[in-house]
Amino acid sequence: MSDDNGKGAEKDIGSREQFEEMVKRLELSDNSLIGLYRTMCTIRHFEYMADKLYAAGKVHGTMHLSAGQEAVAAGISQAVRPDDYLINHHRGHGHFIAKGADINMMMAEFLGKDTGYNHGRGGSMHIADFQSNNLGANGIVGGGIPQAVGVGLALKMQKRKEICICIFGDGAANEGVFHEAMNMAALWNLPVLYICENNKYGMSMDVEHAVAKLPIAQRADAYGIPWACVDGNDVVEVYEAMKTAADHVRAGKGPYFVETITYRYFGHSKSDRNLYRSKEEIEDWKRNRDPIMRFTKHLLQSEILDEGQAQEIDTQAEQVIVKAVEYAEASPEPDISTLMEYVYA
Amino acid sequence: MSDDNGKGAEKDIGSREQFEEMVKRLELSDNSLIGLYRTMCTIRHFEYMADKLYAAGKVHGTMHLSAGQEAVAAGISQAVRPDDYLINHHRGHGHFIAKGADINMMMAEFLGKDTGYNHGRGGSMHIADFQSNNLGANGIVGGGIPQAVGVGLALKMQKRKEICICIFGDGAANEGVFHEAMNMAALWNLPVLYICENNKYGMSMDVEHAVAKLPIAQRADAYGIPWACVDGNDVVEVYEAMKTAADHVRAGKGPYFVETITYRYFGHSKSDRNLYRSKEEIEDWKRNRDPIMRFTKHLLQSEILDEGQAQEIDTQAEQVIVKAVEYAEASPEPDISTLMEYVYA
Amino acid sequence: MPELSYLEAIRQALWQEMKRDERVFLLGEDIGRYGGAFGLTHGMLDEFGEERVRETPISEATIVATAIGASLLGMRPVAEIMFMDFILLALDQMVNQAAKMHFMFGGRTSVPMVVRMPGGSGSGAASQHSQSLESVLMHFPGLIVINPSTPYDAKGLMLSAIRNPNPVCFVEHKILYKTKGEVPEDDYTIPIGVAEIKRPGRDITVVANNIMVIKTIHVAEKLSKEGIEVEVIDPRTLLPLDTKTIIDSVARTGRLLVVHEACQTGGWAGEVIASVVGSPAFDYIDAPVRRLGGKDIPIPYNRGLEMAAVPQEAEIEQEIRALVGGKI
Amino acid sequence: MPELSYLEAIRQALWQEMKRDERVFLLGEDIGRYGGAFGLTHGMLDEFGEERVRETPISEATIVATAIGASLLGMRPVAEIMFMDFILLALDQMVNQAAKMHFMFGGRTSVPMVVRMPGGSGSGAASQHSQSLESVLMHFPGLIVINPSTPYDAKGLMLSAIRNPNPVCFVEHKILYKTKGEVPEDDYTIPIGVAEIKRPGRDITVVANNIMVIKTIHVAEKLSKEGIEVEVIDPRTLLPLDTKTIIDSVARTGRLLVVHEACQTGGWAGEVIASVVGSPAFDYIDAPVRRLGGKDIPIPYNRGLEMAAVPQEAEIEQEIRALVGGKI
Ligand SMILES: Cc1ncc(C[n+]2csc(CCOP(=O)(O)OP(=O)(O)O)c2C)c(N)n1
Ligand SMILES: Cc1ncc(C[n+]2csc(CCOP(=O)(O)OP(=O)(O)O)c2C)c(N)n1
Ligand SMILES: [Mg+2]
Ligand SMILES: [Mg+2]
Repeated sequence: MSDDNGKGAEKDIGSREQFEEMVKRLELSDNSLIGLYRTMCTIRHFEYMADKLYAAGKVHGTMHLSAGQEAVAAGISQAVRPDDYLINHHRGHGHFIAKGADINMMMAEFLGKDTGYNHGRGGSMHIADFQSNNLGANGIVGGGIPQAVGVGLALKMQKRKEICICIFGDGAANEGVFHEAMNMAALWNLPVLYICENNKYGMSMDVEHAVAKLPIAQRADAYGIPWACVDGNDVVEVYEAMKTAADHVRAGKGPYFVETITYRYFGHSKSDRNLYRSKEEIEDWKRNRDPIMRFTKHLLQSEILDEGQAQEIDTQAEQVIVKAVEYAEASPEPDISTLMEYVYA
Repeated sequence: MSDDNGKGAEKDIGSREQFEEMVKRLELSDNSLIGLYRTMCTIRHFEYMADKLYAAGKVHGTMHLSAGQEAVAAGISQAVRPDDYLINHHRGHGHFIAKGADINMMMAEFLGKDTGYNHGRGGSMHIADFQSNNLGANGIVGGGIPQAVGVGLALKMQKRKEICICIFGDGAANEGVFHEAMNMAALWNLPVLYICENNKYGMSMDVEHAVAKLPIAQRADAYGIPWACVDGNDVVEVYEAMKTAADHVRAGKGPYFVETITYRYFGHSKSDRNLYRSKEEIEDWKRNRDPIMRFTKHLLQSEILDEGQAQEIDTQAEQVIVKAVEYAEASPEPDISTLMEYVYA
Repeated sequence: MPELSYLEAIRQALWQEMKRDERVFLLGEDIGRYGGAFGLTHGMLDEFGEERVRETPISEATIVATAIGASLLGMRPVAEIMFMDFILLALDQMVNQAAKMHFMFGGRTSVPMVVRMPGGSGSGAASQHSQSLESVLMHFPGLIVINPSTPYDAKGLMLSAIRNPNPVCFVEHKILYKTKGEVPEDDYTIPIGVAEIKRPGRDITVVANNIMVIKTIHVAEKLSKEGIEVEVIDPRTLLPLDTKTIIDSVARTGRLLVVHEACQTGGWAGEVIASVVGSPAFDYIDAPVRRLGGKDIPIPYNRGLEMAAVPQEAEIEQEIRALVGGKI
Repeated sequence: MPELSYLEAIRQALWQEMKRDERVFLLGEDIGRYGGAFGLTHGMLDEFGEERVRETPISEATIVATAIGASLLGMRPVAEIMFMDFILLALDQMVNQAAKMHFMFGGRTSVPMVVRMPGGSGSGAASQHSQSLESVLMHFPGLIVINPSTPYDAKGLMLSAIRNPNPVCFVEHKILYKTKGEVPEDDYTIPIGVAEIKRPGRDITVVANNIMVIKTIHVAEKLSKEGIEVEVIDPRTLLPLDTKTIIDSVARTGRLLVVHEACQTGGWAGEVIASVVGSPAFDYIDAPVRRLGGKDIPIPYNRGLEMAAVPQEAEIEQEIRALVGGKI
């Protein structure tokens, strides 16, 4: 784990009793909890590795890292079913890992290799895995929000049990399609779970300067859509909110909107100099609110894991990422002779 | 006046006392009241004449008539100042007349003549009169809503006293730009009065099937914008709401949103067969809720006008329209040699 | 063979395909009771119900996005954009999303959807309701752009469009809706990407789309009486464009004129001309290669101006005469 | 003369014009503290304040609409669309509104505004962040489309753009941002609608835009050593397009190649070619008239594929050699 673990967060995380009561109420087994932990570790390692690869000059394009936001991704995927559909946004690595994407293929795509999910055509911003109903990331902010209406509509017309999870950022909620989509999803009572991952900033604009009234989730009221706004750095709280929401949606009661408050550690993308936020703010989130650190404390406190076990899981997660890099680096580039492929189906 | 006046509306219009109390509270002089009446009569005659000209094959293009909605146009323009800016939508004749547009130039434009406001380039759907800060109608549903943000911004940057009035329909409120504009107008505290003229239908889709949660005006809550939803067929009620709203906006307190419930008598546009609504519904609105009929009753009851005077004003209004048709018909077509003009300024 | 209007032919294609394939459904504004702004879907609500003739709020971007999302799950949506001009509200979804998904996702998904959109001037609807935007759409690989000129083609191409696994822009012309022609009752398709020689001729090749095909054929019939034989080619699909048929024709006739209603500057005539003069057919060309597009102005409201803004038969005739007569 | 980068030259133009004319203001996403995605507006927030360097939510359609509304009241907004690809979200406002207002309203108003938008591939940003959409924009009368290739032109054209009473699409190229060139400190303008012969030559005319001008000049310098003299023309503004300079050149050289990064099909090369071969210059042309555009695919992420998707110097050289050598 990164070395910003374990300092001065006592006040925030709540007592052992509260945690155990919550876990019991939510019927979260030890296995599930350990799974959440493992997922978060894997995401964190993926993102730090991505940053390292970038710094080493091995990445041609851009990337949007989600370190700091791992609890959202993990909490969601624990609360929904593997065959539920996912429509994601540009900052998508974490959600894809949590949904069970093949890390090797993700890393290969990140390095633009032919063995990547998109045969090197997409890169970080367009990873998708149709076999697991992961409909992909989107480079257009907000672009997926209205597409989820179509996925929800198809699920309804096909009388299926799956639901559609649609994830986007705080900045995306200001695009016009947000409004059109909320209205139509509500009108047609579609099985769509909308999740706004509010990490406090768009590229550089803080949410207070971009959104006229907070929380963002209250906008759901305008369409009669139920909503919640939760601490996105508390994986169990995220899980609980997502479970409630997903159950509602799956029961045919129409869309639901959950906002998760979280924070990204890296800059917006490769070229960010972080001029718009203070070092202190970043440090505060890392030291006092880190989702992995908080959850680890609970797992240790409640004796679900001991330090050695926690360390081992983390090490295993790191190994998965290291192996993925080896796989990706050993993979071939797409052959230039295939340049004109995949334009038409 | 059209012959659907004066039947069976007793129950709706309220007592003489109530009316007089309201008028007094609002400091509406007899002259103002008579002005409102005259404006409504003029609009009604314009619209019936437009329909007649269309039926006679004298109109080449399309048109969107506002007969039945006159109280909204009249009420707004009484509540704002002549130099306030107006951004309008496709069903705009009434608002333009109320804002004081030259009826001759309007009619000439309607007939595509060179003497029209747009030199025959625009037609019914694009009438504008920049000299009176009337920034025009728009053929793109919702197209003007975000432009009002720019007008409001300019007014604010230029430290001016005028405000921007932006009118659109119930259907337009479902376009994405509605959301973007509300958010930005609220964020920047702009002097924009947004007015949704809810006439119950888009082209054919009734508002219950198009809007997830009613009233439409409640959507303003999502942006922290104050709002009201009023009877758009009661000109004094419209005036009151608009006055409150305009005063708020002019005081620098930011945008305001007013929805007016009203009804159009004619079909959506020239090709409408009214299959989506019943004859009875149309008749009910005409007989029992007509804005001119209701207001006339009050004026007579409160002895602001007698029958003869009311009739005379109506006849004068009709004459204005008849003269405008004469003017327009006598006007030249644009010269074909000017075809390539006005593309670049 | 039964006579149907262009509008009826498209309706028949939609109707028959909805009967045949339950994955097909319609969505758009006012397509139910109203039957769409031009009445094209009239009667379909009663036949297929609200689920499959799905009326939407006025939200063009989300109409197209809904079609995308549904197609990713195996549906076959046919969306209507009431006037082609409004596709500009949905171009991010059409171009940044639908057109690129198959490629961007490495061929692992596809987006089988059709977006119908009537374009063109002639109805007095002015600048925002009269554009011909097909030239814009054909600039985007991944899209298919279909643009029929006759009822027969309209039906056969619509059936091909719905069955095609790619996103299709199906561009109709509002003034053609009432034109009649023979249309077989049965199921037939017209291949995408194949032009048709609507009229053979030896003296000049004229390539035209939608309503300009009809106008050019009129002119060709007139000129034929004087012994000038005009070959009229209708690309039918603009993307992919059947350049071979065009180039072969020009190699025979030695002269080329391209006619379209879209604004001339940046219009698709440039594409045709560049394809021809960049090919070996260049050696066979006897005269300047010309185009006659719409005037470079927004479409005006006034009837006389509106007519003057787009090519009319007299101008087409004049251009052909000048080219054939060696006067250009 | 001081050396500035293309990016700095544009910043200097904005800066100087904001000093000179208080009606000018900037609006767009992340243009304040962040300085815009490419740092172009860096430092301007501190100099001009939040009012005139106005950061917006992520709402492209309303960014353009806000510019329209403000310009109607006499302001001179300069909006930034972070990547040109996103103009597709705002094309209704750009095309159905801004481009048509002067005409549709009978000449009684005007819309003096500039929308800056960096396009082009080369940064590994993949299909939705790498397009060259200038060919689309030039199809709309009422718009002005500017597309500079050098720092000098960028500054002079930006000053012209802001002072022009019409809506201007100012198309930048993200890979050019770092290229350097001499840029006078003082106020100068470059006329809109005037092409420049960047390099004279007798053997062939090559018309290219933005980054392709730079690549073509490299190739021309190389070929010059072998005695092949390439005339390189940079239209600088695509709409209005200076066809006269191009036609005059082709009449001299007898050969034409058009090079652009935008997808070849439907790209603006067609416009240039149609203008030339429809003119009397046709008689002077000795060889097929060719174009070299981007491949008809979305821009791929992988570096090798991305490079292969757009014209590189080797291909430009090859095309020129073939045309001059009579091999096409
Ligand atoms: C339509 C569009 N506008 C702008 C951008 C540039 N951009 C990419 S990410 C981003 C910020 C998005 O913020 P948010 O939705 O909060 O997601 P986050 O990056 O914070 O996860 C911006 C402005 C884009 N990709 N697409
Ligand atoms: C963007 C766009 N979509 C669709 C249309 C076609 N259209 C014109 S008016 C209209 C209905 C508008 O309804 P509403 O906003 O309620 O105004 P009303 O006509 O009822 O006054 C429609 C769908 C259009 N002109 N522009
Ligand atoms: Mg964010
Ligand atoms: Mg309405």
